[in-house]
Amino acid sequence: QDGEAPTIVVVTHGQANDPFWSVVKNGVEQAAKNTGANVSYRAPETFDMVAMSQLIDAAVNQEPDGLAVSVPDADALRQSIERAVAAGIPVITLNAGADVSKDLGALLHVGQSEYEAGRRAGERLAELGGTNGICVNQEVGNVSLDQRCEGFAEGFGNTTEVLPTTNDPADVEAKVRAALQSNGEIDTILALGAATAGEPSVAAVESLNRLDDVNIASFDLSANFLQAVADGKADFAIDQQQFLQGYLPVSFLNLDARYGLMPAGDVPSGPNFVTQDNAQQVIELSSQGIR
Amino acid sequence: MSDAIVRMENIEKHFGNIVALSGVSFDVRPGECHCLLGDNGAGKSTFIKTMSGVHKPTKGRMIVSGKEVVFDSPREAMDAGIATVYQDLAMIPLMSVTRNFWMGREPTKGWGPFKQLDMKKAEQVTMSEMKRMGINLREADQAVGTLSGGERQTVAISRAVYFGAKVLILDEPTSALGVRQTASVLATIDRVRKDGIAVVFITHNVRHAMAVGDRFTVLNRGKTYGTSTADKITASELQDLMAGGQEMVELEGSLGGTV
Amino acid sequence: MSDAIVRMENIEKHFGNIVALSGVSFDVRPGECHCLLGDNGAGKSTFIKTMSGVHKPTKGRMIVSGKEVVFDSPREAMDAGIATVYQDLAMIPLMSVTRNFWMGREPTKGWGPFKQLDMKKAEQVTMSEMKRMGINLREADQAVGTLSGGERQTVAISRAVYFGAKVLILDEPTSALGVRQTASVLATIDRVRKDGIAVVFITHNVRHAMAVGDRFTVLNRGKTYGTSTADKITASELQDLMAGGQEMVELEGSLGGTV
Amino acid sequence: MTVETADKDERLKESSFVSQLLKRPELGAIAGVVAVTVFFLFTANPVMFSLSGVLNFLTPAAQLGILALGAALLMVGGEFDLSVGSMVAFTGLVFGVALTVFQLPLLLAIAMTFAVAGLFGLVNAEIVLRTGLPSFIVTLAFLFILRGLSLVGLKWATNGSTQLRGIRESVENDWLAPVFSGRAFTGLFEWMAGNGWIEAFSNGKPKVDGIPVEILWFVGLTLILTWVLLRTPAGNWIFAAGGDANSAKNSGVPVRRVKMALFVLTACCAALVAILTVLDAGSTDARRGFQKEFEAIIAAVIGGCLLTGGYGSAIGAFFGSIIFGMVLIGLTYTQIDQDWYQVFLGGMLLIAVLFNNIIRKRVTGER
Amino acid sequence: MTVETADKDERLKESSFVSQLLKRPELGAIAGVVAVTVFFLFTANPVMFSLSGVLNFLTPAAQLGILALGAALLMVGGEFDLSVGSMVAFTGLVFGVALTVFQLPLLLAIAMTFAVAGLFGLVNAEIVLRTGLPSFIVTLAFLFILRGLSLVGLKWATNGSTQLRGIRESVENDWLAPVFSGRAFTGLFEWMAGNGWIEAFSNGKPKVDGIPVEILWFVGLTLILTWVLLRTPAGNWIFAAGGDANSAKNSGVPVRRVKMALFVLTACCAALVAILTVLDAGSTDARRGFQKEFEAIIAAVIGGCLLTGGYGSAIGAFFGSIIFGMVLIGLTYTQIDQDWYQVFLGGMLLIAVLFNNIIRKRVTGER
Ligand SMILES: Nc1ncnc2c1ncn2[C@@H]1O[C@H](COP(=O)(O)OP(=O)(O)OP(=O)(O)O)[C@@H](O)[C@H]1O
Ligand SMILES: Nc1ncnc2c1ncn2[C@@H]1O[C@H](COP(=O)(O)OP(=O)(O)OP(=O)(O)O)[C@@H](O)[C@H]1O
Ligand SMILES: [Mg+2]
Ligand SMILES: [Mg+2]
Repeated sequence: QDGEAPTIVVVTHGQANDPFWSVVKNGVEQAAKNTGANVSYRAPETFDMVAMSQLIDAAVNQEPDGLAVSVPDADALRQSIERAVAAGIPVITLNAGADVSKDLGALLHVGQSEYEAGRRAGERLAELGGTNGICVNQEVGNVSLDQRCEGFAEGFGNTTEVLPTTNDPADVEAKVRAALQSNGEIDTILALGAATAGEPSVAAVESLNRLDDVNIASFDLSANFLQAVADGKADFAIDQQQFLQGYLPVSFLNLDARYGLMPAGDVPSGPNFVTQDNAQQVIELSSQGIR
Repeated sequence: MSDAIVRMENIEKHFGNIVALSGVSFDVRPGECHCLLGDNGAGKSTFIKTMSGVHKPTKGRMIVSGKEVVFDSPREAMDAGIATVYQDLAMIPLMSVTRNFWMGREPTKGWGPFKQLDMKKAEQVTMSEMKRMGINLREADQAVGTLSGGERQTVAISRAVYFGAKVLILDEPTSALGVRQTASVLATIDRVRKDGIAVVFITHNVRHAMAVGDRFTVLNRGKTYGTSTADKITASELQDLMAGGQEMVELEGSLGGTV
Repeated sequence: MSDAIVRMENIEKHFGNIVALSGVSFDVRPGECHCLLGDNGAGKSTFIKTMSGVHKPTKGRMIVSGKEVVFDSPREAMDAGIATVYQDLAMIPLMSVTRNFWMGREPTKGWGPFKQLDMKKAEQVTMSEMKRMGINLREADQAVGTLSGGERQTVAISRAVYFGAKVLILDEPTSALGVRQTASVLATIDRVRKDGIAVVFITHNVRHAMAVGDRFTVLNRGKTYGTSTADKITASELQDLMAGGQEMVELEGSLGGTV
Repeated sequence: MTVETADKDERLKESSFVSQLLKRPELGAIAGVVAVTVFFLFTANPVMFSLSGVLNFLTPAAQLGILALGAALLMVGGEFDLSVGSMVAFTGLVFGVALTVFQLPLLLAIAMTFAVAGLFGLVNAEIVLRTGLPSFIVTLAFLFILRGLSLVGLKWATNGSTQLRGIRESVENDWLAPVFSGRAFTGLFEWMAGNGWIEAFSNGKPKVDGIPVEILWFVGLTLILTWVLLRTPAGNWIFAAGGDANSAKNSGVPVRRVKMALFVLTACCAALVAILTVLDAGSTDARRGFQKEFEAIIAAVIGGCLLTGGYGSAIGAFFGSIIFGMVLIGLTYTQIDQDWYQVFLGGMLLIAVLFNNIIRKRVTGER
Repeated sequence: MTVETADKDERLKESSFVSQLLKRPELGAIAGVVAVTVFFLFTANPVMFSLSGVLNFLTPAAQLGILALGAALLMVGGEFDLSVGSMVAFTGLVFGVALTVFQLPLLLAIAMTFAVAGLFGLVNAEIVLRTGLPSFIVTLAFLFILRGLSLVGLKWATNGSTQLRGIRESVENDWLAPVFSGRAFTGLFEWMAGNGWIEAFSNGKPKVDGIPVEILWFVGLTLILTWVLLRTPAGNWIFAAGGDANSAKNSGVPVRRVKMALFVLTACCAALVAILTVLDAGSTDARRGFQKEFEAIIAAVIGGCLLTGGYGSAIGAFFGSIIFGMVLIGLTYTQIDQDWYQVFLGGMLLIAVLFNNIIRKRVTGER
């Protein structure tokens, strides 16, 4: 390793205890280990754009050699990010914000559009024969989750409705069951988080004995949901390979700081669909927080 | 008598299914101390609360300075010159003496948006009024919670007097006090009366009543036993009236009649 | 005197920078009513709280039935037979009379994990004890908050007596009461004393003290003015002792000496 | 308090037996249950009140209810615990780790979970009792601390994931597992379905194959705690400690011990919920129990507990939780746009509490 | 209350001027600020205490603080408002809609936002005052209702999204905008940076190009509310209403009006925060202000407000918010892993409150 180890800060909008974001954070940490850079990962405690912009400001004050941010709300974060760019800090955007990345002055974007992923999932579920779908949202008002539902509605084409729930698996299970009981037409469930919404949805459908005629898919991965996919109870999981969203920006920024190397274009990290064929091999990695 | 400053006529007050007052008449004149006596639950507090605008009478008329009035709030009674020192004193223990003294009628200076408390005046007046009543405060921003019971009573009374009460109602000001403090409260009542203020003094201690009272009205279970003047009644007659008579005699017998 | 059931020797009690008691000695014998008098803040409540295990004395010895003791909690004092009816009564207004009566010493039936309150016994005993004291409860699960002051005092006293108090301490049981209720509390004290229980009766009403007291101890600002027996002192001497003498004379003069 | 007499007074009507009954704190909650039921009878798909529908909303109600019972007793005893939600996550982690990392048998894992919960309950209690700080603020600190520790612990236990799994597998053959997971009386239900007494799927399997064990725990705990509160000395002490800690202490009630026991109980209720839900789900994650502390307090308050302590009941918390569960799940059975869900939740809470209040005032003649 | 005398007594030491000063409720919070500062001086990157670092943690402190000021006054007045967090989201929506959908000029949009906030404040107050229900539970219902309405409203305003954007554009040239957004004294700062008096980035731009207006609002509001509380009749009434509403009413204090005004003030503080943050961010979404109600109450309590009412100060809430902001942002300047964040937050809260408590007891000789 030559020179002083660069300092890189990653600021995202996902809470540290969110299963999805904990994988991103693991990617960040792995990259830190591999590159030897000083990396710190920060996120507000709730989905809070105002707090996030303050965290970016705090990071910029420390004049890191690289900054990686997710951009779920370009308006809210614009000033902070532009301040970083103006201060000469190389910025990479990750996860959300593919459309505004260039505009904000970021070097590139690693990730996948939430809307796009939702649309692809919707299309796939429509292909499976679904006509009436629900989108199980465990964190109402989180914009990136809303975008997934919107994309789903677009791609699915037929009737869709959002089912708002809490973070509590028992509540999710009961609500999904209630939805299925009160509307027999529902034949498609898209859950927005594998552990919090996906697993209870499978349990609900199973308890109603309707595994055969209800298609279930979920965003993100969890070992138990993958097991359900492998067992044929659920159809597929949408994988953004978010480990890459943590790993790549850090290693790109490290290479930039050390050697001035930077890829020329955005890196699409997903979507990648995990189906019955490949679910089994992903389970182990998922239970370690890598996928 | 036409010189009564407050006259209550046939006041009734019901609380749901409880009849607290069933037709009480009463009046008080400037410069006299009219004692309202009665056992616990006789309705004394309820009666004076209707007088001071806390409760509205279910029935009955109220005439202040010759005009019939209906009070919608304690505020209105106060504005009509009826000041009350409640049994529970209406003081906030955590607040300073000065702030309690002026509570609800704070002095201000300045104008418009810059109108603010005139703390200097407030403290000065409080200190001097308290001194007039014989109490030397350590500091004007001492919390009321740190005062003794007698001192609190005195704050409450001097507050009422200062704000130009024409009628001063005292609800059992002496019940929680020691001898010395009781004496000082009674002396205060005496002083206030001599200033020409009408005093309504509620107690169930006959001796305290006899010490300062000009007239006495005894309440019993929401009814009045009538009014008599100081020269027409003795302490023991009053006592009998209040207690209801016969039972008391037995008890006193067994205890030597010293109650 | 060796027949004292409780003897307190040179008790001192400091609260931070406040010296509430500075060396008080006191004793009480079975079957007597020993009155503890004093103005507000004299230290009466503090003194009996050290006696009943609420406070630990800063200095001084405490001898119960001939043995020196140190109480770590009110519980221990209770177990030693010292029962106290506090000024604030130690009752929970929201709870029923029965539950208050048995609070801390609930009767149980059954065994092991199925041990439960013997509510039937509890209610029966409460009703009959209250009747013995001359109070007819409407129902045993009436909330204490709905009782009158005298009734509450009686509940507290009968509770103490029922649980086999050898020493009964009453802190100003009559201060908030009307004549009839005061009489009934004094009668209760009299009855209890005649049962051979030692009674410590705190008051600042000299007349109440004279009615039932055998001996009198006057506290003033944390010190004792000594003890005297009922035949050696008159009401007015006692009054003077409590009030501190000279100031009182003036006041009484101006008010006609009826306080 | 001014002394007001209520002798046997000619000025007072006798109170009837019915109005006696109606004075109980849980009355309002029962009225609330009725009101909510009527509302959903008119607006919701009738399937909501079928056997399977009822069990469906009772399950979350039971999980919340176990927490609400602890919260209710603690509130009667004059304290709050805002850390129960985080405690669910933390004890869930402890339980999962005991099973999967330490490979303990279920019995020991459960014992360990309760021990840890009890320990934190004691810590809460010690700080509150020692310092005299309001429990509101002390337990709020533990809300954050325990939530944070759950995350750290999970990552440590799983090498980086926030979900700990494989729990169901590790208890698969444990004799104790059926007590804490799955459904009870499955044989009975199958038999009833066979006879056509309860709904069944077209293939003859019963739509409901048993009663979820959490409901039984919930009912059992309600009965026990009601009994404790009303029929044991400890219950008397709880009311006394919450009504007036000082008076209670002076009367010989061991207030310190009572409050400690209540904090421990509340923490153990959280641990029980953790065990039940973790076994049910087969996994645990860092967000379990999020905001459950408030739901528990709401349920207890709907159930008639006073925020100021000294008054309330376990049975009230029982019905309060059921109201909460019905509102939470019930809206899904209606045609109401789901975006309105929080508006309705808040509105129904408000109506339930107002209704509760009106009924109580009517009946007790309170002013 | 038993009557305890405290005459000019030979048994009592005179209290010194210093101990008088130290009796102020905000003392503990100031001590807390010192303690937290010392902690970060040792553990955090020194950049935290540079001009830019300080402004950086003061910005969230200011946003929280404006809420905490309202919460503190309301607590002094004896009530709670748990709906402020949701109120931030809801008024943010109203403001955004006024600007982007109705295309109102900024002045009217602000007026409308405050009007709506005031209206909901009045509704809260009316329900609390009419029914006598604890404000805790009434405003908890509004926590849900307003959060739900924000979601519904956002979807309506944006045709289905939960994020409303384009707000900055719509006020771009409004004369009033600089009062509510951006930074003040920018010219001054550029000039200072040019002279090398304040830090600049390596490329010469000043690290700080002005003071964020929310900090000015925060300081201004603190001063005004401190003045109101201590120097006006209204302040006296607030203490009185919170200390003992009944006594205050009997003394002629318009308790009803005071409490209504306080609820309206709290709601308007939320509206102000909404306006400031929405203009700053240029967008609003359904989760704005999430859980801010608790942070505001914590800040007020750290600042010395009693949960029981009648005691507290605005300046205490000021320092309480600064402690909160320092902990919130400070941890990111340290090497502490983000996963531990909540543990530290809870721990520091606990320490701040304990410290606060100890100091107060020491100084006042309270037992
Ligand atoms: N707000 C109320 N609601 C219902 N009943 C009430 C109310 N206020 C007083 N009462 C009842 O009215 C009766 C008279 O009470 P009041 O307080 O006037 O008695 P009092 O003569 O002042 O007694 P004391 O000497 O104890 O102060 C009592 O039976 C009391 O319970
Ligand atoms: N816990 C305490 N901490 C500090 N000071 C106390 C405490 N308890 C009592 N005091 C003080 O000790 C002194 C004696 O109080 P105490 O309550 O014993 O008086 P008392 O004789 O019972 O008066 P009263 O007739 O008003 O009941 C008073 O100055 C009081 O302020
Ligand atoms: Mg009265
Ligand atoms: Mg005393």
